[in-house]
Amino acid sequence: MSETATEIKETSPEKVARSTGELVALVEALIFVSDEPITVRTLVEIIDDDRESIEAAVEALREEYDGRESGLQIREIAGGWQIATRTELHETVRKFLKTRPSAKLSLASLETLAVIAYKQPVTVPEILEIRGVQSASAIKTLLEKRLIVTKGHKETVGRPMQYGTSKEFLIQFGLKDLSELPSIEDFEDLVN
Amino acid sequence: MSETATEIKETSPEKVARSTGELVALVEALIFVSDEPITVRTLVEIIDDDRESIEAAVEALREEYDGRESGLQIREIAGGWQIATRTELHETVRKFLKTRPSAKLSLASLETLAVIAYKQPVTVPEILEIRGVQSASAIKTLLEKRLIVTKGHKETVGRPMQYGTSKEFLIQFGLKDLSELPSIEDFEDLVN
Amino acid sequence: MQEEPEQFTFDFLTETAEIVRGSNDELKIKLGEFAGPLDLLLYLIRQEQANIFDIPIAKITDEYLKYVRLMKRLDIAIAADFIVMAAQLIEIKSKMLLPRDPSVEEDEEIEDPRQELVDRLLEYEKYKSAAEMLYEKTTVEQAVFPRGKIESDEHNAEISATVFDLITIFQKIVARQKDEIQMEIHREEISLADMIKSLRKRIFDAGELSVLDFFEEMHNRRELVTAFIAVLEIVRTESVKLVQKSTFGDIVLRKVEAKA
Repeated sequence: MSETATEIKETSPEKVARSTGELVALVEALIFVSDEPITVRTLVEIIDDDRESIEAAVEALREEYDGRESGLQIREIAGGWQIATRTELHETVRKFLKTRPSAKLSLASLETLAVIAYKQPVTVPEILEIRGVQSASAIKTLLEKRLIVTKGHKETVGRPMQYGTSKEFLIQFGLKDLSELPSIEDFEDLVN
Repeated sequence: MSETATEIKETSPEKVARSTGELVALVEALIFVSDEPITVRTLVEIIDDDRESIEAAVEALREEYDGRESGLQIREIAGGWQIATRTELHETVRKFLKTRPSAKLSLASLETLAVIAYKQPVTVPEILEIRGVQSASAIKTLLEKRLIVTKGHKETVGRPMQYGTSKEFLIQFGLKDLSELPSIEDFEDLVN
Repeated sequence: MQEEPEQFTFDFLTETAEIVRGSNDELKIKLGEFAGPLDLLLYLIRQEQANIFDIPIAKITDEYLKYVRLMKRLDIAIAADFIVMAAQLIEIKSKMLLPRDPSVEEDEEIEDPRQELVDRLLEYEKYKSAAEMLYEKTTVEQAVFPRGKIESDEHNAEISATVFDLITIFQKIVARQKDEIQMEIHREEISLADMIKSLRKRIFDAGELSVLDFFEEMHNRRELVTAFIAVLEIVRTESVKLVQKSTFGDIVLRKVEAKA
């Protein structure tokens, strides 16, 4: 293809000659936004320039990343190119990833939390009644994340433990107090 | 920053003195791996260095990105830092991602959003007062797009729900924080 | 409103409007663009090149009513708020025509009947400009792209859909099923265990399955409820996750690939 590129091949008239700098910038942006390692072939196709120039741009980019004291590297993997953090920094990166909020709750946990928030104080059998499925592991998760707290036993058969939301719950959901929780009625007007 | 670093400040014994280059690399790696804008506070916490040094590192990094003919930029958004592609490259990037500019908000939704952004926390009747037209479906759209959030009930007749803008709003509109919005009075001058 | 003079009542259907230019569709689009009655009023004032502090109320009212009538003719759903504004305009217009109360001193401040409307228009126009500013900001922002997915995102990605999303979809289907008149087919009631079993097989065979498609296969509400619980259960107990491609888009059940 690089041989043919220098030939006449002026099929696309809009094709503008790009400087190496421009090509490097485009290559960098495309590698950056790609979910998977991006192949030179794809780069050629998208940037619509000849393979030789693209390969040179990738090489220039790699050298640039290696040259500066960077936290990132350009690397070839599975036949494509990707940006990744430098190996030496893994300790800190891992530390960050670990602390990163699993604030994202699983669906089961979110559902259970919603039931507890709106029905508190509520017992495990009552949650089961509403959700139709066991919620034991979700409750465990929510307790671990301190989003819910125990609220004493319910004076009924078996004296089951009751649960309610915690102060942490209010903080994480940006609520001053429980009365700030929107009710179903609040959205009724919007839906119709 | 280096002044404080050389001071006694040896509270955490494991803390090792890091060169500016190392800090910049760490900051770059962390901004890159974070899936949302990362705050200086989190950077300070994870890298475990003083705030001043971290801020200087972020600044150095930003200058570096601006300095080289790069496809990427470091920018402050929604209270944190993020790496993103440069605006000028959007055509090629979009061609690769096969995305079209996402569905634009309707005029009604944009107006409603403007009222909410400037008047928050604001209720539905208050929005009606300004816009002169029912805004229920616009509010629903904005909630669905997560551009606005509920902000508790207003302690007035009927306890109407109040709305405000979300973090997603800042991200989608490229704002550091709400104070970056021009003052509403500025539009007054513009109008007359 | 009761002393409203005869000549200011309008029959929305018979009066002809002269503003028709181009095709109906074109106009329809144009009319649909008005975000509300204040928006329409501002447009008319600007068209007349009138001073907002001295609105020629009779003329503007006529124009306004023409537009509303036209909207009606073109079958554009007219928000009640447009009609309310029409009534207000007519009221202001009639007040302007009332002879001055001779008992009022010459130099005494008489409140202009238009004042309240002017204040509202000025206030509204600020937010209209702010909306334009937001539009520009989001247009610029759409030219900026964040990085693609990297490996570490996966570890964190439990579920991006909220309960609200799932419930919304569920409610939608229940409502749709309610509308459909269906032949009552007596079929064996499918148990939750069987439902989970067949769901599991389908996800693991195909790799992923649209929740919406799965729900739509159900024949009655009872089955639908069982299907819904089966989805929740399989997400909780199996290496299956819920993935939503866009807010309020379809939710897909996807097999989680075992990590080496």
